[in-house]
Amino acid sequence: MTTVAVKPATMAQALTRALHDAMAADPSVHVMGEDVGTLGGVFRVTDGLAKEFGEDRCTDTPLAEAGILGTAVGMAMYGLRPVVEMQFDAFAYPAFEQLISHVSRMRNRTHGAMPLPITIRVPYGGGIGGVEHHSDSSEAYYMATPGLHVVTPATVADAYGLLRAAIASDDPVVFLEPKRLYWSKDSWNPEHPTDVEPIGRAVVRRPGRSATLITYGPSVPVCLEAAEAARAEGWDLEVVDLRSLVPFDDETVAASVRRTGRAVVVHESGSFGGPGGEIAARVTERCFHHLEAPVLRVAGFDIPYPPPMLERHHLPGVDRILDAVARLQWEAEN
Amino acid sequence: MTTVAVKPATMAQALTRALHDAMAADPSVHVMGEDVGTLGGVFRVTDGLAKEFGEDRCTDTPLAEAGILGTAVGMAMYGLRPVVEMQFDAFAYPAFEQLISHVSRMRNRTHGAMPLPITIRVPYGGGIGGVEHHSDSSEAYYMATPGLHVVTPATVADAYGLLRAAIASDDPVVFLEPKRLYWSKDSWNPEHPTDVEPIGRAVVRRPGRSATLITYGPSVPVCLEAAEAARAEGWDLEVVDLRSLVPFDDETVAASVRRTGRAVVVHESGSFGGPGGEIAARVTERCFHHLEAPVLRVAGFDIPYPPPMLERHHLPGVDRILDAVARLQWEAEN
Amino acid sequence: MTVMEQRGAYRPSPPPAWQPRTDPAPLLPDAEPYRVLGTEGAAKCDPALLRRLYAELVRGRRYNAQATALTKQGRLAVYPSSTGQEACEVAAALALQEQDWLFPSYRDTLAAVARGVDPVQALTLLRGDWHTGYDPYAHRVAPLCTPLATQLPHAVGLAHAARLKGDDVVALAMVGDGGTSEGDFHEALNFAAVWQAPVVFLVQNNGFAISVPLAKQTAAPSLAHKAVGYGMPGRLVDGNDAAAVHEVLTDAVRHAREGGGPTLVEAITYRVDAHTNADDATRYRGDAEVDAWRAHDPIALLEHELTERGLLDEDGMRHARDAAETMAADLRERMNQDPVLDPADLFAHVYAEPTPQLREQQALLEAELAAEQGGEHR
Amino acid sequence: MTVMEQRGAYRPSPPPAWQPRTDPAPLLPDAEPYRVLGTEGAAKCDPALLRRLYAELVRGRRYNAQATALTKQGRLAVYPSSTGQEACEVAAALALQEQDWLFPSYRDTLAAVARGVDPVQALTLLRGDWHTGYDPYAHRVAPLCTPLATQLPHAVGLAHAARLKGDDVVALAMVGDGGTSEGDFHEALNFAAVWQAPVVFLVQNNGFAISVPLAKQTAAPSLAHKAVGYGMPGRLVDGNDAAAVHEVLTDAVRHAREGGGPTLVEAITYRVDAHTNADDATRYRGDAEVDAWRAHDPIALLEHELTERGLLDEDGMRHARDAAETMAADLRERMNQDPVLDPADLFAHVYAEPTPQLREQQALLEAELAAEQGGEHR
Ligand SMILES: Cc1ncc(C[n+]2csc(CCOP(=O)(O)OP(=O)(O)O)c2C)c(N)n1
Ligand SMILES: Cc1ncc(C[n+]2csc(CCOP(=O)(O)OP(=O)(O)O)c2C)c(N)n1
Ligand SMILES: [Mg+2]
Ligand SMILES: [Mg+2]
Repeated sequence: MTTVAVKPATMAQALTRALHDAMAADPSVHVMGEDVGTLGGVFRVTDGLAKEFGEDRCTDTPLAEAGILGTAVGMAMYGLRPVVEMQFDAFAYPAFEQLISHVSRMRNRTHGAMPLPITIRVPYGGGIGGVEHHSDSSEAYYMATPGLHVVTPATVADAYGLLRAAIASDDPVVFLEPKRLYWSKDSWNPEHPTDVEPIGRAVVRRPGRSATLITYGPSVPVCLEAAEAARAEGWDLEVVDLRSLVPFDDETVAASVRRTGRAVVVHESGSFGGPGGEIAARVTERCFHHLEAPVLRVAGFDIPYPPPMLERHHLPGVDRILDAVARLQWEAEN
Repeated sequence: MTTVAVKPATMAQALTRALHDAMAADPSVHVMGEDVGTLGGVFRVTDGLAKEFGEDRCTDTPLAEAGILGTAVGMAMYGLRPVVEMQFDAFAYPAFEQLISHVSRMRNRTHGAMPLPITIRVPYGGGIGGVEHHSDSSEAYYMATPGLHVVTPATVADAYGLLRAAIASDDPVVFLEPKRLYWSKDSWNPEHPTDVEPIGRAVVRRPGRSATLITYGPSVPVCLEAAEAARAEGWDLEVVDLRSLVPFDDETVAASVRRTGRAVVVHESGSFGGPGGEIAARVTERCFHHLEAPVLRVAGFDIPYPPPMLERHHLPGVDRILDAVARLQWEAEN
Repeated sequence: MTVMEQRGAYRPSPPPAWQPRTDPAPLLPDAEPYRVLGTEGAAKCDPALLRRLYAELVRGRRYNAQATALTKQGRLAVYPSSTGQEACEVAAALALQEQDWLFPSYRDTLAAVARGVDPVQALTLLRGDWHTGYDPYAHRVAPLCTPLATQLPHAVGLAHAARLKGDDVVALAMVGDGGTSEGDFHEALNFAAVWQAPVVFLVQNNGFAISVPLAKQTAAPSLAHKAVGYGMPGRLVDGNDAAAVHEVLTDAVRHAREGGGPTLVEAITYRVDAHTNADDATRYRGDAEVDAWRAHDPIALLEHELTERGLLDEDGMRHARDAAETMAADLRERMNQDPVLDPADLFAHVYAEPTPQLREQQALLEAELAAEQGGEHR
Repeated sequence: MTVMEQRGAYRPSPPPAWQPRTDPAPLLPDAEPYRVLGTEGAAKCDPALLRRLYAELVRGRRYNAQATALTKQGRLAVYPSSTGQEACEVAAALALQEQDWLFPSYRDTLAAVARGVDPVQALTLLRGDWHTGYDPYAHRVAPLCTPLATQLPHAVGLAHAARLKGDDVVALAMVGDGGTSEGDFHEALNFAAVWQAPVVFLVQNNGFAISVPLAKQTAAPSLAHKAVGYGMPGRLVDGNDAAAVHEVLTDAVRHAREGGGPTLVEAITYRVDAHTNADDATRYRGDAEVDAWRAHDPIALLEHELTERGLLDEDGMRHARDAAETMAADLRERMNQDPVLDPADLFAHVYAEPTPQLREQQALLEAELAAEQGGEHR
């Protein structure tokens, strides 16, 4: 490989590398979306791909998200593996009919005859000072749509591994890229990229004994920070990074909560009808007699994503997480 | 009134009456959608309205759901109160960008200057032998979208009262009409229609002491049936009809569960990422120390809605509800 | 750059980059729908083709009648009949070659059958034992598509993919007059033209979208006039003239195959039956209009031509009818057998591998069914 | 109806219901973009109007420059400049009457300002203290719209509502060349034509959608050719010729006001700056192209005309520049003040009344802020 940077260290670079390696390994992989070609995408994740693989493999489409996903469906019907970029979270909404009525169901509708190996990359979440419609956390919509896998990396290595796995999957995968982690760096070595991560496995990012923080994507670093800060209060927090929302790794999550007896779910998405409700409910179903306190949720407020100057109030931060941990009925301990 | 039937007894007729009365009371109420005019809608809910109020007040639109909702936004901006019909649940998906990016947010985006009093009627759910894309339970999407009210009647009287309230609301309301209850009958008297129900209040449909069934819309009659059947097993089940998913009536629900100590959430919508997770989580947050068992969920499977001949396996029925009640750790009782 | 820097730089001339990107004239449809039958052009038609079309129309009409009868007997949940539109249905299937793809809408069961899909499997959706009843790859027929116009971008993507792979494949996608109002129609046609994808769009303008007449659907001179806005040719054809529809579609398919890009064809036809058996068409249209169209029946039109020219006699007609009756009898018989259902199918095709969550749910259902069988259940 | 019943019923004639619904010819755009400046038509322009346009263009250019400078100083998060497109921005605002409505896209801050929106409030979205910074009802300017083309159906609905109420209101909606590819563009134009709503669509074809050039966006002869497919007139205009854009829009607005229905106007212009300050345009286009367009600058074009005809002298120019500088100084000063923010606003405008859930969340935030203030927090 010549045109793609050889020293990726940010998440964005790992994603580029994953796309590159997938395209090099399999000629049926096609990247498509708005500005993904010459420009390399507004986040530069597809940088260099059009140059290396040609515009037929990395295509600037007309500006129409339903059309992008809809034509990707047809391409997948014909044996290609389209990797679609939705430029921002909120701009995936025009494609929701295609997503819900076709992408998620084609295999099912055709009794297994017509699987759709489509990867839909969606930069999501806030914390980047974006104007309205550029910071939505839309994972609840995807989670509520059977037939989709929903995956989101929190580390540079996972960005590579999970994206490779998504593209290799014979099912449609919504691949949620935390925008504010695009420029997060890691000592990940591009020359020996991690093995492809299987989809569906959560991972304990930090072991702990007092309580479990269940989280994913952009909130993982925040939870790790909170766990560090919690030591001062005498809490030893475990942090579980879900990585995959669908399928959900009940085993890893429940094992952690059974161990700690307390849990807080943390995400940026709104609370009401958001992922946290599902997670809290299933953890409670499985760990009821191990729980010292109800599973709490720290999430974005149930409001449209705020303007940049107010977003810090909205985003779950270290203090709000620790406040929730403090509400986990520690009195019962004594 | 002359053209609208004077003896409504089915839910569909109560809805027609509500539309009629709202249009008669307020000239700014406009009904619009596919086939709502001359035909009176595929479920005949708008029957007679075009004839009585003219085609400008009850309008057959071109076949384009984003266009319908998008133009309704503009009409609401100008002071009208559009009541939009989406012909079936799955055909609301093309309008999701308008719904999420504008309808739910316009008041917020404009700092309160531009409220949108739009009612979006969505016939939803299964059990009617519909072909694919005609039986979706899409409430999870609406619940996860801040700025929308989400309402669904289970009785003939509520159909009237809640629809009047929805149309009178200065906020956008997604009004979910359970398709298979359209022809359910009740002794409701159209000449003295119930007072307008306030939005946001749940109601105890059947008092009981053993456990609470929390439900809404099409599953309310099923739960009432299950509660009757449960008497044979020695369980006295309380049934709470939520009526409004947003705002959520925490008070009524939590009061019931605190009383009974056990709860099952019942709905047709898929389980994973569906309304039940949210409901179970918030009930648990509020009633943790009153709970003898985790809040369980009986829901549709996490699959695309099945074809007619298989739907009976998918829909939560009396047996599946009673099985869940049986799993509520009654041993603890003794 | 300030205003001052600009001074003197001005030369009055058209904006630098602008020129019409294509000549619009050849993209515009003719003023009248193209017709063959009853015109001089009919003489040029291949008699074998006309006879083939005739046999298929007769079979198609019989299929529609039989399927409608099956709804009355409760064997089908619903049937959106294409009676009166058989010329479009049949011509769409026949205009394609073996390796090509058909993208039918929910009304186009007949086109799928004419392309070779088993008549019973084509009705699976409407009987309700599964969604798509046939393997789309067997005859290269995409699933009958209910969400209107959503299959059009699929056709474009498939045709584009085939072209990228160097395969000789054309896709033909069918949509109704109502479906042209959807955003997906617009986006599909635009992608097709920009990519010069080998795809043909056939709009069956049958006058209605359920109860909504064309005049409430569009103000355009014709639906074919939409083509120029995408930079593709628009063609207008009498949709009840099987020879004309076949010729126009065959030309468009050839044009696409030769790298000429997409074409939009509007076929003027009429939905003679109600929207479906569940619909009451008297609510929104009068008999006179229907009768006028019945007088322009596609089968009668072709039959007239064939008999006038001595290409069809009573024997030939009987032969076509007999073949249709044989098909209908077979369809009846097979549709009267209850389909065998397996509840495990509910979970088998959601993902390549069921998720752990689905396995749990499947186990729950299996336990319930076992209890039911054992009579243990409440 | 069986085949037999059909026999003999056939009369060869066109399908009963068909006739072209409108004459397409008058709906097609001219072959060349309409121009006024530098042509004989210029002489017919009202000098006062031309001077007004000139002053607004100069002010607009200055506004773009100032806003871009404010991004460099960190006072704005981002600014999508309309430098080079000021003729469209200004003419759109000036073509409307007091009671009319403007529906700008995210790039059209300038049109909003030209219509009377406070220059600072118009930048609220891009500064980030709130979304829409002005009351849309104050000047009848809808919120600057980021999701592309989604405001077009709003314009149609508003215009339609006004007409139903018997009010004399026209809506003018702005969209980019890229935005025409969205389904919402299609649906909006179709609704407008079917309803004969008093609305004017102005497409600013500035050659690019971020990095994507027009050739990858459409294969149409021109974007104005899309109009005929909806049954409305399409007009093509030199978007850098302020007099021409103003005339074409004014005609279209009058046409709409008089009940003639919608018009689609394509203005050929060019995005001289990068997409936003965050964009690097050198990645996808060369200097030559940009320079060619700079030579056709809208201000220079008009200035040339005015000076040639003795309608503008150095004094007049200085006057325009001074007014622009005054506006810029005021903008700078006010933008350099930190906006006052109230976190309670987060909850105040989600619903008419906050839900119980929102009240809880607001209380949580208030407690946190109180703790922060008191220094109690971690
Ligand atoms: C997206 C979507 N919206 C609404 C419907 C409901 N619906 C089914 S058929 C139909 C009318 C279709 O009219 P047309 O496109 O002209 O096809 P025709 O029925 O005449 O064949 C409608 C509104 C649907 N299937 N899909
Ligand atoms: C629905 C939607 N998709 C994608 C975007 C991201 N986006 C912002 S501007 C832009 C390009 C717009 O091009 P055009 O319509 O030509 O307007 P211009 O920027 O040239 O004024 C894109 C893709 C968006 N804002 N909305
Ligand atoms: Mg039709
Ligand atoms: Mg542009």
